[in-house]
Amino acid sequence: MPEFPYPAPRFADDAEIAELARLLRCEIICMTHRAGSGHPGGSLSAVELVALLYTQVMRHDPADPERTDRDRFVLSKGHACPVLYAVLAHAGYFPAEELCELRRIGELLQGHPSVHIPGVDASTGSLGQGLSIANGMALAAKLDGTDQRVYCLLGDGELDEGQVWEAAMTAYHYKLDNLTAIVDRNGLQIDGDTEEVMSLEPLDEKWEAFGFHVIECDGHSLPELRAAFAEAQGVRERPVCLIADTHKGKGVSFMEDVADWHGKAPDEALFRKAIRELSGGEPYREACCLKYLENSLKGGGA
Amino acid sequence: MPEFPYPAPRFADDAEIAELARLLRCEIICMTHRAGSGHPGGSLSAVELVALLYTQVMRHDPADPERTDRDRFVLSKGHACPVLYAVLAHAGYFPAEELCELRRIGELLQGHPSVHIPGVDASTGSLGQGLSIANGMALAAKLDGTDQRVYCLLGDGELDEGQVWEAAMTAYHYKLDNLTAIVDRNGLQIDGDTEEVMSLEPLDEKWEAFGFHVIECDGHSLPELRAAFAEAQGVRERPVCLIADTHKGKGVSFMEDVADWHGKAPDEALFRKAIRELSGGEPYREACCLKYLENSLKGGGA
Amino acid sequence: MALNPEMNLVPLEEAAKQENWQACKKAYGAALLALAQERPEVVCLDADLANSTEGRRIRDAEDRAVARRFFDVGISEQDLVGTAAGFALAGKLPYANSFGVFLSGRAWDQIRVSVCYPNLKVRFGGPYGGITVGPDGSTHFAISDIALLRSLPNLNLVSAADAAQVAPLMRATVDVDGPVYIRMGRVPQPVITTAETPFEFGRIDLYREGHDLAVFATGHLVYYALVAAEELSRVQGVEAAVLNVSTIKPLDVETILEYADRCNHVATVEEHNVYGGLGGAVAEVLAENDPTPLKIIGVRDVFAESGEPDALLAKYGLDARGIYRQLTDFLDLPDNEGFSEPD
Amino acid sequence: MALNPEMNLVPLEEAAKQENWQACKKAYGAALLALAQERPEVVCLDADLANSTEGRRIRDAEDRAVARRFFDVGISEQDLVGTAAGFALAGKLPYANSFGVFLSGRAWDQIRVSVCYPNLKVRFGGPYGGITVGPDGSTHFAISDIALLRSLPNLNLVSAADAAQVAPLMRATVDVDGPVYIRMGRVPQPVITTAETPFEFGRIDLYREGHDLAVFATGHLVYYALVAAEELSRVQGVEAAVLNVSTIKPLDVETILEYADRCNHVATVEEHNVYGGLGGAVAEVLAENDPTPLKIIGVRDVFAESGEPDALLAKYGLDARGIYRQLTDFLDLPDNEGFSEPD
Ligand SMILES: Cc1ncc(C[n+]2csc(CCOP(=O)(O)OP(=O)(O)O)c2C)c(N)n1
Ligand SMILES: Cc1ncc(C[n+]2csc(CCOP(=O)(O)OP(=O)(O)O)c2C)c(N)n1
Ligand SMILES: [Mg+2]
Ligand SMILES: [Mg+2]
Repeated sequence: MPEFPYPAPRFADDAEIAELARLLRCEIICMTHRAGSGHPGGSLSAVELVALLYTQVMRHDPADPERTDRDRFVLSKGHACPVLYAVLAHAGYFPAEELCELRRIGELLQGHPSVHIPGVDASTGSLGQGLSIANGMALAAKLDGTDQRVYCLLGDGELDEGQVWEAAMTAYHYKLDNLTAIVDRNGLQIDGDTEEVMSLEPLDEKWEAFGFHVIECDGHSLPELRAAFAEAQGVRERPVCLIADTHKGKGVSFMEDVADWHGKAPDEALFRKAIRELSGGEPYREACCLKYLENSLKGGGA
Repeated sequence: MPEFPYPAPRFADDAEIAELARLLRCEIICMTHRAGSGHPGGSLSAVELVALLYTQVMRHDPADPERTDRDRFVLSKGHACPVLYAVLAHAGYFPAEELCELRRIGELLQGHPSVHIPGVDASTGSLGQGLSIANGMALAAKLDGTDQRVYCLLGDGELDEGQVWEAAMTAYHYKLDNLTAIVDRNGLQIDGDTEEVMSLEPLDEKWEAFGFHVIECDGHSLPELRAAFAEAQGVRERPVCLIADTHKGKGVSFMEDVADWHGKAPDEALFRKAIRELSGGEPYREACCLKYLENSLKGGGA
Repeated sequence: MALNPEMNLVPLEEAAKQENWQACKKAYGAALLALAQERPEVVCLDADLANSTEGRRIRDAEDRAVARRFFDVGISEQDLVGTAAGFALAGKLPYANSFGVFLSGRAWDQIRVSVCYPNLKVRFGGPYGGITVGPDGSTHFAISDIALLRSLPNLNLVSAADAAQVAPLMRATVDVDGPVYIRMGRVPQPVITTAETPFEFGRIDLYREGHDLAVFATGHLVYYALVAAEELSRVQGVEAAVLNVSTIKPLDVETILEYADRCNHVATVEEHNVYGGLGGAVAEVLAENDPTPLKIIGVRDVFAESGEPDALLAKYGLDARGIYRQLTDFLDLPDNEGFSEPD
Repeated sequence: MALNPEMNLVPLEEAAKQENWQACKKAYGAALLALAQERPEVVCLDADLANSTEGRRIRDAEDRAVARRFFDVGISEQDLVGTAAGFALAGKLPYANSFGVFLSGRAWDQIRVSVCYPNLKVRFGGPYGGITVGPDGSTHFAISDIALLRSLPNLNLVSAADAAQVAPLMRATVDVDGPVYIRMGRVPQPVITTAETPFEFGRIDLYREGHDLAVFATGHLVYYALVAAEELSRVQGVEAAVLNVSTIKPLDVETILEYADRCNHVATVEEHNVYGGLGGAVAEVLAENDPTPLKIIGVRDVFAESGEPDALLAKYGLDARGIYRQLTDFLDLPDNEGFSEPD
């Protein structure tokens, strides 16, 4: 088998990934604005996680999405697909122009992830189902004796779903040390603060009691995330749960930590404001949607 | 409202309950033998628990099963209904003769609990659903400001069902200190040892991490169970999980700790053997099914 | 022929104006609040979607005594239904809400065992029925919910034709002895019924008289069926009776047979898979009682895709034009100019 | 008329002998083991019911390389289906088993989103279909599974007429590109097919020739339908064609229409609710293509009760006598002596 183009050396430098992260945020804002719907909040909270995974952690090959020896990523919190689509487009799984057609009829990018989209490893969107799918992939890798790793990103609110705990038991029972569950601990679900809607704490103790090796870190800190993934890869005989402390809506002032930005697209004015905030250097010019929306941005100062 | 006949003073003495427990075991064996199917193993493991609950712990009135101020019992592990039916019949909810017609067409006692049977508080049999139902009852009591208590008996294998953990979160979130979840920790599910089929340990830590006050005790020791229920009633602001260490098939030598006796009725020879073992004093003569089956027992030495 | 005058419906031109459109779920929230204020036994449960199902109306009620009767169980539909069952067993009247697809499908076994088998008075608020859920896409479309619920003994299934019918429908079912599931749309939709529109639980109502064809529609597609019927009349001279099936189970067999007999051609229209839904129900009734040619109009057994609600209706042949075309095909009417102008 | 000679069936008198009865699930276990031995990509998953679903045949296989491909996920049907989806995405061919009612109903949303939407090659082994589950009672009966599964795009639903048909049916579906659900009975049942009985995925087969009535049956009720047809012939001189619907989805519409046309009267027979099952499927086909009088024979929308399988079949009118009576009613045949002697 040929070498995988990812992990890619050029992203060994955190600054590169930070730039990518800003680009992804830009795309998320553009995509949802253009679509007029979608989930910016939980996409923005997962940007560093997803950016790091797809550049420095996972072995994968955008030119051959079906390569069976690739690592896999299951976006269990499927509503956050804008961040996934953005990173896949950036890696080259499909033309970046597709991002501009998110959620439109007749177009590629569905409102929730579908395996019919190149690079998407599992169909999700009904919360709570992803970790079981990831388990199946991890078990298959064990059966085949490969060193593939499976990553599964869960929302914190999503942990209310019992299936997650069924899957957690299974992962521990089968000693799936090739599996990393990642909780995007942004503290919010739709109806509000997770602790007010349905208490999750002590969350680390829950995962520990379910047999996981738990790592906690700042989900927006690239060095911390790198260390966390390195630690995860060294754990043997048990699955890992990485609880990533994040902020929902991260990077856009008016979205940060605001539950209401869970599943709502920014209107024209707020879109401009968000882009202005995220703007600064060259990379934003690369954002596909921005180009597409250039006219609308004229005079907007982005 | 009139006083409740239960808790009944005559069962203040453990010896009385122990006798009742032996009677219930006898009925369980008779019922399942006569039915030719059913679940003796998990019924026998819960005998002391159920006997104590219905005589000394719960306020209830067999003459008026619909009294709204009664305490409630949800048999989440519905397949163990023989023990529930036996105790209900003994308390007078329906004629004991019904026990002899378990699982027969046109008769009252269904293969799994149904609210259409007097004294049965919830319909169960599809595992994992009972704790949610118990939560609803406990929440209603809180809303009405009554001091009713709700007890829910779960199988240990049943804890594999994610809905149990959904319900556990809800019970903690709403501080349901009028709710006691009881785990019949008999160590077996259908496919074998719980730790071999799907690891549950550390089980106490799981419940603790889900916010429960955990009590562990010998589920066949009446003094320990009494103390446990007393402790449970004193806990404030959080639900209680009583992990009762039990033996599946308890009281019948060849059934004890044997997974295969989960869902199988004893044939004629083993039925006689079981009854012989359980026999000894007068109470067994009270077992309804025994009377019914007297002929078949002639010469059997019971 | 025109709208049935006894039904006091809104003229279709009025109903067509987007500024008059309303979302069923909003009406649901308002009606639920009113019910909760009247009846102390009403409780409301949600699964982290109180803002979408409008259960928030109870949660955020000014009257604290009402607000106390709201319970969020987080994202756990199974627990939602089980908890509602427990409330009902304790004498409360629970309204449990979630997106239709998750309520009916994620918690199906709980609806079956915890609620239907004991025949409990639990009410389910199931908005987001059909594909007009829109851009969220296939994972969020409820196109099997009628099939799933219809197969459950004891369950009563009602479906609101528009936002104005939600409150009457809730009032009509509040005391039904057993579980009731209320199917509703997500987005603002045309309103055709009024406060004077007669309504009865279990009854199919004639909204448009006709003798050439009987169209049984449910949900907001009743409106589109009416528009299609007008066009049929205008262009083809064919008069279609249009009937609103607001109770899908138990089904008003008598009315179905009456109109099948009268019209000799029957069609059903629903935002649901063509397998097992209203079409299936009507097919069963007809085949067993009075075999009559039937056209089942719905989603043709595919996972539909993301898109705007109106675009989706058009793509899957469920807007007025799509219904019209399928009906002309069904009746073997000549190719024609129907809907040739922009609607 | 008699059994269709081309089908090489077992004579009914032979099939009637209880000592010849076999349980589908046993055949499933044996066939699964054979498949697993042949194909290294086969994996088997169970949810604490490996002894009942016969998944234990893989678990306990002597060949360690086969036994390693068994996975118990404990009592968690949702996780069962999700894990199977993951296996399929990783190139394995998973067979996931549980009692039909829990598999189809407790994990419906997982079957929908994790499996059907991506159209994965997951196979579901669903024994304990119908009410002949017996004394366990209503909570364990699968009388909605056909309705639930039929409403899912991409899903293929097959149903074994007897134990001998399980292996051919599994072989015929092993390479189907998409999910396959295999519905089976629990208890030993008459065996009517043989190794020489032709079988094809997606085809309805004629088991008994007749021109007065076409009876489409599925599962082991095919046998009872054949017995009822014999009695109809003997007592009433009515010749019923009996057809085995071993593939419920996709449905062999052509054959249904061919026999509806030939016989002018159609009946369906299934261990399932009369709403939304095989009867509903056939009703849809007939009503849309060739309206024909239909009698749907099944469980009449009730939660049935505990009892022995044969007693239940008798009570709910699904044994040969019950089918016979419902067919004579349907055809308006005179009250008669059919089945007057003990069968
Ligand atoms: C089974 C299911 N129930 C409900 C929903 C609706 N829903 C979509 S996102 C969401 C909240 C998710 O919160 P969280 O997991 O914390 O995600 P994040 O904050 O990362 O966006 C809900 C309830 C769903 N998609 N699936
Ligand atoms: C949802 C569901 N899945 C599967 C079953 C079949 N089943 C009945 S009992 C049982 C094992 C229960 O084990 P446990 O909870 O430990 O009960 P106990 O040992 O106390 O009898 C299983 C899998 C069921 N009744 N419900
Ligand atoms: Mg969150
Ligand atoms: Mg156990």
